[in-house]
Amino acid sequence: MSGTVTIDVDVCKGCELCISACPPRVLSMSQPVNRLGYRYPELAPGCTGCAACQLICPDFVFEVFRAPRAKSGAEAARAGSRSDSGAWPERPGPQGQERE
Amino acid sequence: MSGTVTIDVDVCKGCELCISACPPRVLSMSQPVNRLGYRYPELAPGCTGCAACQLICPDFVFEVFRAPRAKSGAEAARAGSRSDSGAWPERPGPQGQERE
Amino acid sequence: MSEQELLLTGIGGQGVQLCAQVLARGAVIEGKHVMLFGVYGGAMRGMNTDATLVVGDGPLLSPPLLSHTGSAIGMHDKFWRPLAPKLRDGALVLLNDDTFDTPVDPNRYRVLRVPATERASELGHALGGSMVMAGAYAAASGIVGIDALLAGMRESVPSYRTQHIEANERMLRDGFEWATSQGVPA
Amino acid sequence: MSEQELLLTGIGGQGVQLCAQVLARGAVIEGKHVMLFGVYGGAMRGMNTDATLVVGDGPLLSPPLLSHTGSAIGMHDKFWRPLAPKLRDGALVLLNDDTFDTPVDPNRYRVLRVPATERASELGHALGGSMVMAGAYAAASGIVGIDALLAGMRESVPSYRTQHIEANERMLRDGFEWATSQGVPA
Amino acid sequence: MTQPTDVQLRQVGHKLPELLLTQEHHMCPGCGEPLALRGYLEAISELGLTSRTIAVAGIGCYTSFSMTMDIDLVQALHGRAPSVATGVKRMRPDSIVFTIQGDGDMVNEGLQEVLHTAARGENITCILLNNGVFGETGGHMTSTTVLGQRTKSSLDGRDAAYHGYPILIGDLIAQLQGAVYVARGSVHNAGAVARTKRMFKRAFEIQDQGGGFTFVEVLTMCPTGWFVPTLDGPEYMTETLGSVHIMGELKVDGVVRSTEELHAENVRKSAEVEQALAHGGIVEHQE
Amino acid sequence: MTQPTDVQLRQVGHKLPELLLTQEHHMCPGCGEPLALRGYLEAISELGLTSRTIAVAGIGCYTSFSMTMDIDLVQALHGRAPSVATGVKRMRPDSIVFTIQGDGDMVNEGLQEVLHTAARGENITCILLNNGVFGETGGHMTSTTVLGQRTKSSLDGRDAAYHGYPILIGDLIAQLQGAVYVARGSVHNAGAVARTKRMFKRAFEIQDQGGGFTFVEVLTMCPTGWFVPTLDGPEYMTETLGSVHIMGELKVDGVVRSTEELHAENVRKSAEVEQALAHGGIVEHQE
Amino acid sequence: MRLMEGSEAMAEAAIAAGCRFFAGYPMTPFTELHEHFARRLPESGGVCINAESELEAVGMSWGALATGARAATGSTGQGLSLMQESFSEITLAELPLVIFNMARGQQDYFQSTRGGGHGDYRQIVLAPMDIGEAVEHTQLAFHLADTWRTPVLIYGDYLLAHVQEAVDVTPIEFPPVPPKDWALDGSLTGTGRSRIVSPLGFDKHGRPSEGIENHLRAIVAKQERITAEEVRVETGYLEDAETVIVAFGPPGKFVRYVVAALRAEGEKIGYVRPITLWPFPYDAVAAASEGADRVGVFEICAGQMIDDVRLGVLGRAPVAFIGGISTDGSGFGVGPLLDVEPIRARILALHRGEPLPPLPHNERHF
Amino acid sequence: MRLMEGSEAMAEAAIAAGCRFFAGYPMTPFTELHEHFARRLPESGGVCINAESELEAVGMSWGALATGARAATGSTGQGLSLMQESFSEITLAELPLVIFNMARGQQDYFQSTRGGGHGDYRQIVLAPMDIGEAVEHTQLAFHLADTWRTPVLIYGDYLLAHVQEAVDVTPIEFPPVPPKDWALDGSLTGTGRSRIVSPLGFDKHGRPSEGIENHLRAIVAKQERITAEEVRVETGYLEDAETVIVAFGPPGKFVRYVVAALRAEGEKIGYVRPITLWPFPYDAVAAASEGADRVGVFEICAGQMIDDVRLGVLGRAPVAFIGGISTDGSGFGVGPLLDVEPIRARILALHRGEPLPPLPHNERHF
Ligand SMILES: Cc1ncc(C[n+]2csc(CCOP(=O)(O)OP(=O)(O)O)c2C)c(N)n1
Ligand SMILES: Cc1ncc(C[n+]2csc(CCOP(=O)(O)OP(=O)(O)O)c2C)c(N)n1
Ligand code: SF4
Ligand code: SF4
Ligand code: SF4
Ligand code: SF4
Repeated sequence: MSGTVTIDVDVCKGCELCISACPPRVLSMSQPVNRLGYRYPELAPGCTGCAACQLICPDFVFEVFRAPRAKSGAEAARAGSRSDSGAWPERPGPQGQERE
Repeated sequence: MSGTVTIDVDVCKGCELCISACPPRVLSMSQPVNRLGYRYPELAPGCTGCAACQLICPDFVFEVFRAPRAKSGAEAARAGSRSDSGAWPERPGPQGQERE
Repeated sequence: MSEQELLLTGIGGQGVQLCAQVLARGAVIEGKHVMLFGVYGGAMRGMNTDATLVVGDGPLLSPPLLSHTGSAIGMHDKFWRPLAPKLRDGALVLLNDDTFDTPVDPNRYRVLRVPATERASELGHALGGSMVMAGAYAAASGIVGIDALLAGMRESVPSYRTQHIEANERMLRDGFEWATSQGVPA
Repeated sequence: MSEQELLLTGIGGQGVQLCAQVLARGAVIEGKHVMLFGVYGGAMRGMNTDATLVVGDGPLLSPPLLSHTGSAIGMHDKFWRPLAPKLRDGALVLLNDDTFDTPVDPNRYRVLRVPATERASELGHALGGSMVMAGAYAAASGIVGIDALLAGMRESVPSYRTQHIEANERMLRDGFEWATSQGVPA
Repeated sequence: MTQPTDVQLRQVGHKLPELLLTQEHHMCPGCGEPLALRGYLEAISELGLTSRTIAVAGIGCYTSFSMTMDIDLVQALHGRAPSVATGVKRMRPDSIVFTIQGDGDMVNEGLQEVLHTAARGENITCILLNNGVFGETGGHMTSTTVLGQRTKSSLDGRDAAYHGYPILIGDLIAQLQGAVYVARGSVHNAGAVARTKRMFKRAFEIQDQGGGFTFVEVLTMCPTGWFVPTLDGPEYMTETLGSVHIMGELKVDGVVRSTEELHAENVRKSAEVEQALAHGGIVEHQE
Repeated sequence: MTQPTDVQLRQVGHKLPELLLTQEHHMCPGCGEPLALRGYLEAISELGLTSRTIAVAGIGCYTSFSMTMDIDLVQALHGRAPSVATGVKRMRPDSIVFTIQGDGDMVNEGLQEVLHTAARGENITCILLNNGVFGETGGHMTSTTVLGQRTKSSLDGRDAAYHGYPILIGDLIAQLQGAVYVARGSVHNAGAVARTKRMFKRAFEIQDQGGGFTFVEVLTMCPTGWFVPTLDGPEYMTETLGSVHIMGELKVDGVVRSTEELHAENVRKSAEVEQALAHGGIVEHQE
Repeated sequence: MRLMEGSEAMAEAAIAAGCRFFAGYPMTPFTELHEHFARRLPESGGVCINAESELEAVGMSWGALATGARAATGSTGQGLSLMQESFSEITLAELPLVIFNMARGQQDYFQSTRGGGHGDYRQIVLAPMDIGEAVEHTQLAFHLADTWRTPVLIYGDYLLAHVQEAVDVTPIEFPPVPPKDWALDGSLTGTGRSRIVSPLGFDKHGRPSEGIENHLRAIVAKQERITAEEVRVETGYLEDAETVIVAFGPPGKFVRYVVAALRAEGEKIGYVRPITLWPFPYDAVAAASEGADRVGVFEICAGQMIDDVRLGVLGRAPVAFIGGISTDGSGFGVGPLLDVEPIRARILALHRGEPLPPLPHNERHF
Repeated sequence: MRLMEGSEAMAEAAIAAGCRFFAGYPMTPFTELHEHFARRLPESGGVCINAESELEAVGMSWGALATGARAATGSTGQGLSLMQESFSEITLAELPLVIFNMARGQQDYFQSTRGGGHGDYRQIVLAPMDIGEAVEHTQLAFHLADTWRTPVLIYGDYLLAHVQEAVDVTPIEFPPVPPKDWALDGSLTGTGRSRIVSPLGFDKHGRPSEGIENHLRAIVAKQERITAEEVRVETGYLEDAETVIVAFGPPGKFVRYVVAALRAEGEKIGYVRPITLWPFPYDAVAAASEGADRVGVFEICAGQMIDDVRLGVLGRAPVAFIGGISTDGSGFGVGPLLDVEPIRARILALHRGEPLPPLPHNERHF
């Protein structure tokens, strides 16, 4: 299973709940702060698209995408004007639960 | 066990709760009414002094007496200026629970 | 004054409120304007129970609590004392002969002593004195005719008491006839 | 007017309320009459936080919300606009040089640009700019001496933050000395 | 009334509880509330708590006893007695403080008062006189009226679909950790009256030892509100209220007892009482 | 924000619930209330109830969502939402009506409202956001604060002797006959959030079928009121609130489940979630 | 024409006016009104709830109102005091609540007219003097509430509740009321145009919110319009009146009766009977006092409306209180002062400049 | 002298006055007062309860009072509305409750002075303008409450709660208060002389009961004595004043400041600052208006005290309202009108017969 997320950094309030919620631990807090003065998460490679971050984020920062088949997600990584999406993970994973 | 009761007829409100509460069924309602216009209980012989009537009467009408030993209770029957006490029962009974 | 006032008094259990209801509903049936106010001591037997009734041909001006009354029904004299001064001179006063001992000046008022309880007992309803009284008052005062009175009674009896209708009817008629036979006191 | 007014403004997280507290408590320790009112946007970082302080030698007549002020501390210019018109001509205005960009007319007011955040950072406490500012204001305004100021700070720090006392002390002294060395602006 | 002169005759119980200032009251014929009253008043005197007891009364028919109980008393508003009692107890921690409320007062108007007070573990005793109606205002349905019970607002019996379900307040309070003793008595017969009095004693004793919140509910007849003859009150009550609000000690020493336990106990106690009555007496020894 | 263009990428869940008018809100960092919000908003859209849902909101931090939820809404006073919802439902029986209240609103100020409404079997859904504090006023103790929990009024943790015991409101409501479905969710991790959303769905479905009173409680973090770092919120919550207010479906189809059952289920569900996460996803299929 | 007690007539009138929801909690003399609603509303396609308390009753009505239904609640004294928070905020939420205040006497004038709750809100108060007027006022109340989107309170009492009269409840035709586009049915949920019914002055995100300050100012501005447009008053025998008596509600009917009788006897006495207590007929009182030598205020309480009378008279004539506290033993507010004789005596004493006779004492407990 | 916010100073003053019981429920700006009591009362041998709601808070205080303890409660707006039933009845029970009304602005004047609850009761209302006066009034409140056996309400606001000043809380010596022989301790239970603390006017069986009617009349008679004896007011610059401004509480302090400044500039303006809102200083207002050309009333609300001012002036001079609704975005009542400049402008406009400047608008939400 592989996936990626977009991170709407400007609405993040820096609570860090996503950091420990992320099973593969691919989120970590930034050094710079956003316009509200908070640090925000940044994505490292290895996202599985599990959406745990989306579910746990009180500020609705994450958009989550999943690649059903192994595939480069570079496009996705570039998508989203204000997003700070991390690198696209290489490993394919099993088809998870998801929804339209 | 034998006993008797005094009946303060003028405060009786005629609810008849005492009638069915009396185990030996020695209470029955009068024909005449009291100053409030209610019929009231009258005592027939056979009271055991069990105090059930006292406990169930919402208007605090009954004073209950018990003769620990078999004995004529004529005095008691006459006691109480406004009482309408019934005849003193003959049968002795076992020593019941009682209190000073 | 074209408004006729009635003050009723008695003790709980005598049917004073029913008596007032029957007269009031009877008058309504005859197209009269009616105002009725009952004051009673709740469930307690033996407590006072009063009612005031005003009947008129047009809209009523009189307020519901009467300072003075042109007529009265006394079912019992236990709570009569504070009410006595309210009688206007010449008031029509019907008293239940069996339970009303206090004297009421027959020179000042038009007093009619009705053997209401007695007649009701004879009809087999010891507690029906108030119906006899209602009939008697209707006849003596002329505020309502016997037909409307009976209809008013039927409306007044709650659904779970319909078995009493017939007896009530007999007592109302009895009182009405008795009073008619007596003539209105002067 | 023998009552000296101070208006403080900044954004949440900058320590504006603590700055006001330290000055106020310092003045009380020196026996002054003091009135302090803080207005802040709650827990939200980045929201406005203001305070007003009045210090006098006798009982204060001034109400707690200031229409005009003889001095001001600007830690941040984000919410400065509505406050600017409150400055009296010749007011003493201390601005945090690092976060206050809006120009303030140095001809009309006695403006002192304090490199508060910068100096605090040099002392190892990037968030301690408000303490440097308090020290500087005390020196520039003369409302409280350094000893009372330090004592006021010690009273202001809550029990679970006592570890900060020493650092605060260093920053207060630093600001006080820096301002003294600058001289009060004319 | 003078005492019989024969020394051989022994008085059983008291005609009138010591802590009543008068025999007369304006409760309806067949009302169960004076029976509960006897129970708690005698419990207080018999436990020797008389000179340090303070009562707080709610608003309902029982309010008229506020004037006739020989007890230092605060008259509270409808529903508010538990909070008032809390204030009293906090300022008089050595007193025995208890409330008297009806189901309308406690389970309708003031439901959250008693629950909060119980949860807080306030060291007072709350007494509920539960007849399933607002007696005072004419017999309307309350939050404890059981399904099928007749009231002025449910002349054909309470219907769940239309009126909702009753609240079993004793059971609810028993769930709260702050409540240490919860009992439900009844006054449908002499045995129940005697048993209820023991519950009052238990509750007051616990309070006296600083044990925490205690609660005694008593099912009482209200023939007026139920529109039944006074004579039928007890039976109507056991068939309606009594079959849903199960009598017994619902929680003892902080442990909740099951309905099965209670049922079994009730059967046993009834048998005992009948036997005692057959043997001529149920009034307890003075403790 | 534009969607990625690669058709191979599939969006998982929604960044923002459809029924929110804006992304921004003024809740504190790390607050759990927006997580519950996501749950019930998504439940409504996914069940297709959108065009006939009416909400009633209480007063607490969540009140700011009254303005940002795209739902026809009545703003109630502090504590009064269940009665207001009752009035709404009675006049709009075909609507889905639900309340949002905090523990301060529901279990303090308005405790009797929710209990009476549940006992009445009102066909509405009451939602409780339970953080054990009055968040809005600065983090004071409420009636659900558990022993040992830190609040502004109990900086050393709630002490039974001084502050009394917490009320386990879900458990209490489950005791009422009028309540048919009672569940307690939590938002301490992603799995709990997903599970809580299923509870909301269950409750709304039952209401839609006219099933009766349904209740979903959600344990939510309030790092501000607890004086803990945002990061520690979930763990602090499971250790305090979560260990006393046990998560799970407390009453299903009118049958109360035991704490043991719930515990066992919780262990099983946690394992499942961890596995699912390890396999890369927990967001459910749309139902 | 059917013999009905006032409570029944009011319930019938409410239903005739389209009231479809009622919630209440028993308290004398409000209880019977509630009973009549409980019997009649279900028959009329409405809902009546035996609320578990007054707080819950007013909350339920709030909810019903938010759906656009005509809804009412009510109580007596204590019960209404408990509802004050809600009354205040329902006014801010601009919901057309009708409140039946079946008071014990006239001691709740301040609470009703000044708002017993917090804030600057006022509610329209109608004070019928008898059943006929109560039937009219009840219908008017629903109309005014919808017209102004504001609560209307009907000030009744024990007499109004319990006196029986032969009445006809004929529906009154009123001009149309503004459409209730604010009423909630869930249909706009999810459309981006969802609605909010709130006392707080905030609209949904994305629509301009007035904010609290403007909202409060707008409510007050509306109240000023009501003050200008909705005053109702009855006056009688004012031409050449030397003494003017002001009284409202059923006691006002007694006063009217007494004044008519005194006029018939040639005494130059007139009366003003405020029908709306808020807005108060200050102008009528001012006009009445213009040529008068004295103004007397009769209330069955310690004197509350007298403040408003003084504000109307504003020094033009001396204002004297001729009412007083008077009640039966149960506190239901039906005491010996509420009687033609003592009222007559007090009015005459005032008129003749004699000292007022002492207040009669209640001797009977009922 | 210690720097304290008003809330803390009031709690300290209450404890200095012997207050030993407090119960409350959080609500801004009342919350901090409660917090200070919660911290300080246990240290002082008292009890402070975090009541679960306002209704419960006032009930608890009622109980504490019945034992003879000095006890208080309080809240804000909505919370106080919920307590109105109890306030009314506590007055009838003659218990010396002290109430801290930490209001949002001055919109609760009617509720405080007319009794928001049912009935004819009034409570003494003290309106401190700043912390120094609050410290004094808090102590006075307990004294007056015990002296008259009646509730005393302190009308505070957000400013009073949150402004910090250097203060000394020195206990004030008052004359002795009547012994509390009515206070309950259980000791008379069973003696035949047990006591009852009740609002209903009934004593224990066997003792003469006044009954409801007499009891209500006695309460009103007491209130009349309070009216005669307890009026407190501050006036300034009234000699030769052409314009008189009336204002109370913290806004009164602003007005005082502005009037002083205007006098310094030669404007003939004076002020009346009611210190007791009930009993209201009608006489002082009447005297002040005697020679004046106009009276202005400044309140932070839609205008409520103006009724009392008009009742005092009674036509002697025109009375104009120069206050208004003004609040921050949270509705705490601290709006842009509460500022020296706009107040000055409004007073001057009135003084010069010019139209009032428009009310400033709140632009910031805090
Ligand atoms: C706030 C308030 N609401 C309503 C009432 C009217 N009221 C008086 S007693 C009563 C009912 C009492 O019922 P309950 O407590 O069950 O006692 P019971 O009369 O059955 O003994 C009510 C509703 C009141 N006094 N106060
Ligand atoms: C009658 C009343 N009392 C008090 C308040 C003040 N108040 C506003 S929100 C709140 C607490 C809310 O707590 P909770 O419902 O638990 O929600 P949270 O803020 O924790 O989300 C209080 C006490 C009020 N608005 N109304
Ligand atoms: S004491 Fe017992 S036996 Fe005697 S009358 Fe009473 S109930 Fe009957
Ligand atoms: S129980 Fe008491 S009141 Fe009832 S009939 Fe018997 S004696 Fe009379
Ligand atoms: S109404 Fe019911 S509870 Fe009240 S006195 Fe009568 S029987 Fe007892
Ligand atoms: S105070 Fe608590 S509940 Fe409120 S927004 Fe902040 S974290 Fe959330």
